[in-house]
Amino acid sequence: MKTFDTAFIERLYRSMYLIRRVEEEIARIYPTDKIKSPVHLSIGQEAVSVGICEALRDGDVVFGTYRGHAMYLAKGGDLKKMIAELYGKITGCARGKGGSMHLIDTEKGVMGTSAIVGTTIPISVGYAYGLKYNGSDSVVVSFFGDGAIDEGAFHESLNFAALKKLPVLFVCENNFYAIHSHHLSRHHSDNICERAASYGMPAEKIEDGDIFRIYESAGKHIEAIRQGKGPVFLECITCRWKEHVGPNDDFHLGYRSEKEVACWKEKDQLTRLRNLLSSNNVSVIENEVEQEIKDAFEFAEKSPFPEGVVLYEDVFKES
Amino acid sequence: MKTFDTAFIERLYRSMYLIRRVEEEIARIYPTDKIKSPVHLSIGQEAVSVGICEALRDGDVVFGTYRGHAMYLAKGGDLKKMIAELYGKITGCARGKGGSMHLIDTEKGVMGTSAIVGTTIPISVGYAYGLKYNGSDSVVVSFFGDGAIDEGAFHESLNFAALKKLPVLFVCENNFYAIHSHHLSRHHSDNICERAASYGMPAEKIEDGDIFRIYESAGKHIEAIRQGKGPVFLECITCRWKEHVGPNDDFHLGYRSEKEVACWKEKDQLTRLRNLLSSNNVSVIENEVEQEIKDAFEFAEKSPFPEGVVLYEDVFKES
Amino acid sequence: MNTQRLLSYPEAIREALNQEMERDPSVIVFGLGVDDPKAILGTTKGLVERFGPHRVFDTPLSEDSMTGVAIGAALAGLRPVHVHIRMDFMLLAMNQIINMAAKMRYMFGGGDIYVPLVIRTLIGKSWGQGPQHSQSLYPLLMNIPGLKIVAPSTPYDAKGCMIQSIRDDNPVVFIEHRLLYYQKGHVPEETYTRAFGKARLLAEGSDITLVGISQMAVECLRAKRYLEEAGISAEVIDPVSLSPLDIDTIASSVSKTGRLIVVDNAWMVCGAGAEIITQLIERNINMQVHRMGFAFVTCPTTPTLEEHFYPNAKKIASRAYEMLYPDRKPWTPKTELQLEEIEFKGPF
Amino acid sequence: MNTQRLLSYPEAIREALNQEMERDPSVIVFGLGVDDPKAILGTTKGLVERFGPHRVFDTPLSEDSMTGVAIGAALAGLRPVHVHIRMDFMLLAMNQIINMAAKMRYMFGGGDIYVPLVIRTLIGKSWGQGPQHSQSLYPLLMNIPGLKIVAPSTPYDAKGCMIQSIRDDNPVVFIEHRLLYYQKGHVPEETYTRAFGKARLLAEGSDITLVGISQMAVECLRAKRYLEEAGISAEVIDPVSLSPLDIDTIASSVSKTGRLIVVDNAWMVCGAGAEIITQLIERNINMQVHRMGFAFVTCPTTPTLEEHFYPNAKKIASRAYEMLYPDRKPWTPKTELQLEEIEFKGPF
Ligand SMILES: Cc1ncc(C[n+]2csc(CCOP(=O)(O)OP(=O)(O)O)c2C)c(N)n1
Ligand SMILES: Cc1ncc(C[n+]2csc(CCOP(=O)(O)OP(=O)(O)O)c2C)c(N)n1
Ligand SMILES: [Mg+2]
Ligand SMILES: [Mg+2]
Repeated sequence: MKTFDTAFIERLYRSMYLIRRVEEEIARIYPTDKIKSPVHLSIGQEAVSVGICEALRDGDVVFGTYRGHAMYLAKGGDLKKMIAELYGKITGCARGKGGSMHLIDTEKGVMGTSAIVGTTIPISVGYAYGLKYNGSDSVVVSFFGDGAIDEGAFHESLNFAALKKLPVLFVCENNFYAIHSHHLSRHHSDNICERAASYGMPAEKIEDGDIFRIYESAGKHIEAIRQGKGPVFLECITCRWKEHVGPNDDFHLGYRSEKEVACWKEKDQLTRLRNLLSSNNVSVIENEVEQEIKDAFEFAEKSPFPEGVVLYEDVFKES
Repeated sequence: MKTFDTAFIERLYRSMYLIRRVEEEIARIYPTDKIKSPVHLSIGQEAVSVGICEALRDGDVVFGTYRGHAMYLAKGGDLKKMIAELYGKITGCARGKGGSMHLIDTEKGVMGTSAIVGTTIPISVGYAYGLKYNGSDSVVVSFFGDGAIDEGAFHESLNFAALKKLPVLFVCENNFYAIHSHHLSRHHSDNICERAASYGMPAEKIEDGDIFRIYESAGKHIEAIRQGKGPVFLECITCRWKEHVGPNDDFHLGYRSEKEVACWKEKDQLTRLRNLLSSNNVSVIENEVEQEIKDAFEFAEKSPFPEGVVLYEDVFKES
Repeated sequence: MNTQRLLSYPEAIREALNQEMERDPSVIVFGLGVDDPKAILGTTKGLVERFGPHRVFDTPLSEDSMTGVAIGAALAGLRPVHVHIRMDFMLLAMNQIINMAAKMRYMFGGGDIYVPLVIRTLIGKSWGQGPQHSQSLYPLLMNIPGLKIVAPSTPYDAKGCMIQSIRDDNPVVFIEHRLLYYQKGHVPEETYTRAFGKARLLAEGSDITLVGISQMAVECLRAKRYLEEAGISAEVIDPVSLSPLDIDTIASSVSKTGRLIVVDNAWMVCGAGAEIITQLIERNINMQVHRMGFAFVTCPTTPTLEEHFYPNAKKIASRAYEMLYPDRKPWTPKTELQLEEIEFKGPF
Repeated sequence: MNTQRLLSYPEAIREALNQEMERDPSVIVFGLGVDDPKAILGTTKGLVERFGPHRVFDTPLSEDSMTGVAIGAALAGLRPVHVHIRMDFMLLAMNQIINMAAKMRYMFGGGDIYVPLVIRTLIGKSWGQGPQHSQSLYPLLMNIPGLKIVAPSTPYDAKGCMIQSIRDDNPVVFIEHRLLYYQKGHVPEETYTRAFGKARLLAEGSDITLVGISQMAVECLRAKRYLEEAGISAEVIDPVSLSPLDIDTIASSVSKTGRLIVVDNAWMVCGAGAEIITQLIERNINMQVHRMGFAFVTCPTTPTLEEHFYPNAKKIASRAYEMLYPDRKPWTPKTELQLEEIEFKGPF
């Protein structure tokens, strides 16, 4: 692997730290009932979003799932608006209508997350059609979990993207579980890349969660996609540390072992990055981020809830 | 290829001849408006249904599509009831309610055909689940066209069948067209078997339409399936001679060439089988079949249409 | 404006598509068969030759995801027209239509998220289509906020609604009945839009209001002619826009006539007829009502049963007669009208 | 029969599943999460341990095809219970439900083709679920012939309807509202069936009829208590069975009270309320009517908007008051009822 300069590592660390700490704060505050929707935490999975979004540039867009905090923040989504959204406030990125599962920041290219598994995959593909149609060299990244592989939409979307050679990077964040169901209780074998490749696109699997590897691999694929070579599939093995939904651990449920998660905690990319930086740099970043988080929660706290009349707004766009 | 005895070749020939001639009669009569639903003729594709159904035994079942005449007859479906069904008569296999696209003969294991592409694939899989659940060693054959490959249901169904090792043979009758769309205008490449195999099942492609090869291959797979080895995928390349729907040729439309079809007409399996039999045997068979067909059309002709009250029947089964 | 030019219903749609594609390069048309020799019963004929395969294309058989693709393309600034040659196939697309297209703007709090998408879908009785090729599922969509739904019956409205649908910044479901394809009517050559939420008074009358949805508007016009035989004057309304629904026009007609038959082009349970009647009741309109629609069974294939399954002009006329003269013995029209003389050609 | 035993709604369902699986080895239960630690909010708890993984199993996320699998298994002689933890996900299964399950018997002309299938689906408002996890789509299914639909509100009816659904030889959609899971009621230990097409008179009254669907039946019972404060006597009916619908019970109540509020647990356009009102009008029942239901927008996540989105007991009570006293100034109940005292426990 090539060596990366400090400024870059700092950027990665800042993004990783921001996501981790925001979600820890969400988990901490959750029991107070200030957060007004269920939360699906990305803690443990941040490196996928961060590694990939760092390889993107302005104009590129991402689509994702209800487990979307990491993607939203990694792509530069507005933190204040996100926390306000979780608080159900009118200042939220969806004016309180979406909650944690429906984050959006079109200015930053976060084109939305959805609570129905698999739904944003074809939408990403359609967006990529629009980009290609308009002669843009921007790229779409479509994030989804391993659960989405089961859905017909996965199959149909990859087929169409390959057929039309569309500028889309499919990213499967494979944490091996859909809620409590293991991938192998839903599939004959663990060969997602083989399937993806059969649609007519390169498919790569990154097993170890190494953020630099994710970044480099994504960068390489995105470059090819930008050049019009068509879609690519990237499977990133990862691990959800917390329960499927909510702020807690879930080892007591017994569907997976603590050990399974422990070995991912050992190679936590946040710690790894921290160790690559001087403690001075680390504290500067952490202090800034902590302030940012504090401000965001205060902003959310102080913002008003939407008035009743807002209920009837935003159904249609008036021309 | 091993040699087959005459009785077997006669059986194949009888079945092939019956289907061909029935459909020719349908095409001939169609303009009179006696047939009360659109017809999707199998002419040219008969060898797939016949080769495979000959390898089945009582208790095995088949599901298929609106292009289902060949499958229905090859599996032993009642000819009179089929023609009466096309005539919209109360004596039809679906009491006139289904028409050509909805054939059924549960006694013979023809479990139904559907006009929505892909719909019978998961239903076949569910039936196979039921067979396995009940400890039966019967087998389900799920027939569908290449168009069904595009649908999410294909993906979901193969995945589940492989996961649960269900006794089902998937048969894709690949005539390369979905109405007027060529397979390659709908897919990046022509690699259906590669996709099927990625779900975790053996997949075989028979390119030449050879009825003996189809029979032998199906037999081998069905035997394995019966032994509990799980699903198998069989792709049979074939050719629809007539237009997508209706009794005519369609070369004037320009979406495919006459040559494409001509090379399949040259290797017509009906002619091939005829040439393997003595002319005496051939006439005996043909005479019998012609009589059967004549009887069936007469039966249909003479049968009454359903009375108005029948409209309200068959919505629910009363317990 | 030359209102005398006659076009058929499919010609009106084709003209609208041509004109809008010409005007706005962001309009694209796709769906199974749009570029094939049959060209969706002629409505997309010539489009691919004129605008190229990046703007007009066939798709894999993937209704669910192609709807998602349409939504994504719309988000990226295109104006996709996604075509389903039969509404039955749209059942595969309900997830994307209802969970995504209808909700995206709302669930993302408005702003610059909107989905300018047209879903063109054909319905309708035609010979021997049977259970799975005959459904008319607009009541399912009417239940959903965030969708606009139109089902024009005249070539004039077809063109105007198509142009409006394409220019509208929201998901619009555009419903075309196959039997309407035989309709001809006055259609201006110029582009024009037809506002949604506005019903069409097709013919005036004083004794009874007949509201017919999609092709049933034509059956109602025919029924009106039949009823003249019995000295009954029927007013005929085509709602055109099912969501939003123009209840005002229907209400003022019924206030005048005191009698209403709603003829649905679909099953009636939780249908448009029930909705219309309930909205009138909510306005305390005093009236006699009746609704007609498909028999509440799966559509059979054989014509002897199909005949009983669908409403038609004669059944509507008899029913109207019975409403006016409940004590007389039942009546059915004796004359057989020539269809040509009944179609309503405008100008509007 | 010990009618005094109290069970919660989910316990009643679990008992029904246990008893039917015990009785009939052809009953199987599957769907996302049925065998996981949460066990569909407890309703499938212990089933896999007791009956084994061939009878109780989790599935891939493949709603469309798993519905097809259920149909196929039903054709092969099993009695599958397919579970969706949220009705929103069923939009992916509409093709198999409507094009196949609902039609197969009819389109194959009856005989030995039938589809004994139960689709269990949870609906409902619960905290912060938002646009895609809150939908209650039964009006879409009510429009379709060939399906039976039940949405019981009491534990007693939940058990009886579940057993009936499993024994029924046709596709049944069984709808459970999450908030009903807090309900307790008298449930006999023995197995019993609850006939479809029969509404439940939950409470008698003389001034107004309140019809509440699914959890709205509970809100109507609460509203009845509130209305006592204002001296108004409300009759409360739970239709239980939405398809077929027992209009007789509702009609005789409304004939008595002359006033009706239908409270839908869904959007109202082309909804159950419209259907009920229209059927009453078709019977020439003289009445004042009003319908309530979800606001006609996508369900928002934040509680301040959710509050306005859903009907509830107080809104129903105010509305009833207004119907009785249109000239008085609006009234809302002042007392805050303890919920426990309001739930209706039977015995039936
Ligand atoms: C179509 C659909 N089916 C079922 C669900 C219920 N559900 C919510 S999350 C989830 C698991 C998804 O797993 P995965 O895609 O691997 O994402 P992860 O939660 O692991 O990030 C399921 C089944 C849903 N939201 N949408
Ligand atoms: C879900 C669905 N989409 C579209 C159609 C319209 N349609 C009918 S037949 C057909 C082509 C199917 O092709 P294939 O599966 O290859 O079967 P073939 O006609 O070649 O036997 C299409 C697109 C349909 N019936 N169902
Ligand atoms: Mg996962
Ligand atoms: Mg084909």
